[in-house]
Amino acid sequence: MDLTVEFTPAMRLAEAAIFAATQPVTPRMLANLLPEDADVDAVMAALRQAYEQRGVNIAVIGGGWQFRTAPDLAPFLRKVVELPRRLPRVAMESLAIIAYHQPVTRTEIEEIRGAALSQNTLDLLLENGLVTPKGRKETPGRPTLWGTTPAFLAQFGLNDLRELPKREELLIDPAGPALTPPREAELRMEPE
Amino acid sequence: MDLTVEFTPAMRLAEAAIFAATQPVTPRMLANLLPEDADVDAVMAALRQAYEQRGVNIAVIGGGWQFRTAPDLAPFLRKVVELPRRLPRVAMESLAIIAYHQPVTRTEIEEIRGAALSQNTLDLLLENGLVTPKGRKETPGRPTLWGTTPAFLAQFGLNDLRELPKREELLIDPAGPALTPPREAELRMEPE
Amino acid sequence: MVLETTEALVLKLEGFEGPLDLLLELARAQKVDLAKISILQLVEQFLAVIEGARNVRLELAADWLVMAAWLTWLKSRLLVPQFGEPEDAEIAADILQARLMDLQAMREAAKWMGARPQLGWDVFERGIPEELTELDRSRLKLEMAGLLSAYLAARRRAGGKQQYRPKPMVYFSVQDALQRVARLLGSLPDWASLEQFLPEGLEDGTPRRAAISSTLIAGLEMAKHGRLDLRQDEKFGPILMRQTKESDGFDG
Repeated sequence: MDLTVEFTPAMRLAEAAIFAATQPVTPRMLANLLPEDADVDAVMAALRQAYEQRGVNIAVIGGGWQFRTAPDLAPFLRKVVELPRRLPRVAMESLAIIAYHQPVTRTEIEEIRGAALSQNTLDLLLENGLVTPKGRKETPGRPTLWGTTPAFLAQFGLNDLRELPKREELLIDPAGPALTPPREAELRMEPE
Repeated sequence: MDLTVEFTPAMRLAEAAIFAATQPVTPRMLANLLPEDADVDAVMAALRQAYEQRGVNIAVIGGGWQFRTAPDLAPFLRKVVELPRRLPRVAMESLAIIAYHQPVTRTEIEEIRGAALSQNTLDLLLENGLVTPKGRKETPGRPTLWGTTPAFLAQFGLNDLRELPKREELLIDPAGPALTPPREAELRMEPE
Repeated sequence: MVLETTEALVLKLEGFEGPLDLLLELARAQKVDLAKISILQLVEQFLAVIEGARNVRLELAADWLVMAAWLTWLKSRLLVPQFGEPEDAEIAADILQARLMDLQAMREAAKWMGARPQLGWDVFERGIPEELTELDRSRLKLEMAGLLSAYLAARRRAGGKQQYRPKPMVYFSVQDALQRVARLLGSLPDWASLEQFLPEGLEDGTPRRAAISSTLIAGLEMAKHGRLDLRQDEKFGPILMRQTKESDGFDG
């Protein structure tokens, strides 16, 4: 496209003002800025026309002018940055217990963790498709049994639950007095 | 003035990208964005030329391109744009010493100035993000070493620390006229 | 001209940022290239300023006096070079000159920087930047290491709590001992040691000690009811038990 636009000093100033302003520039603000004899409407009409076919346009937003990326280009510029969430510690522990002890009831999870399991935590695991009900236990009250899903395997890059390290390998001294968690490095068995 | 500029789609996209970015856009970023057959240098040369006489120009800052208002419009724009505090002379001198001698300790700065560096001055430079710690000097007391930041380059419109005049150039005639500004910076695609 | 400058400087000594600042000002007043400056002349001017200042008011900041003392030394060496060590004063003069040049260079650099169009004052960035970056927080970040350490933490915590639970009793109880002693008592004709009433296959340590005490309690209980006699001939000696001979009597 061939754009032949004559840029007057007033247009330059309007252009710079709209560019630098931290809020949309109103006709009144521009009238204060431009020389007294300048026709704000005419200046802006010319300026908007000059930017019409360009990568950025002048849009009227909130009663003033501001520069905006041309709508057809925004998709190219839009960068989607993945910022994955982490599971809270409680959820991670519960998930680990379900993975190792499935099928397991909520009460059993609480016994193993030695702490109550909140509905929020269970909901979080359910929402993310990591656990699912696996029938009921034939004991009084018939509590729901929980187990992991294929999505759980996919998240951790496992083909099979048997690829989880054995409990015995992990829990060398499960009832032992050592309460300090082991260093991360010792647990990092999967190359990332 | 009459500007006849043919705006190619690549120029539109580059224009939009640099307009939208909050930081200077590097040649590499642009190369990733533009079609593979686009010549980034040629696109940017044409775009910079298109903006040369306008109210906003394309400056080469800290290794990338950035739109900035034309310096000649500053007196008008200062009326509508919120202005930060200008740095006092002491801060400018200390900043110059850090820029030229980095990485440099506080004691070294004080030796060169022949005067103490006040907490206020250091705070001011830090608040404006112009200097930052760059490790510690392996001498007794391990004092912090200071250096300049990318914001320093942006503040003074520098592409690179090498754009600062050489020390010998500064000493040619201390009482003489101000130094000529450095050549207009050119940014070229660097081979990866 | 130099004298006029000196007099003016005496009055505004506090306007300087320190001795080096004043020295540079004096050097610049010589209007020659710093590289060719006369250090001796400079030193004399500085000392004249300090002397003048001391006439006006006695107190002067320590750094002024330190510099004055050092420059007095330098002056004497420059005027009367010491035989055998002429380079001393020259080196000192060179260092002073280099420092002045360095400070001068930094002054010029600051000036050069100040003359640049500064961001936010002379040139402006886009006032309303557009945020075209989208954050996708839909995915979960899960790592095997995290899963395993969570499992370990849960198990260890629960394991820690288990220590407070009462351990199940697996020891030989008093009830067991009563039955066993009652059963065996008739088959043993005379005094028998307490150990002979213990069950077989006891582990050494706590289980064995528990069984001994249970058996002793059972023996005491039965002795109270007159069903057996207990005897210990010496402290820590073997405890002997036998069936009561006068099982009908009340003198046991």
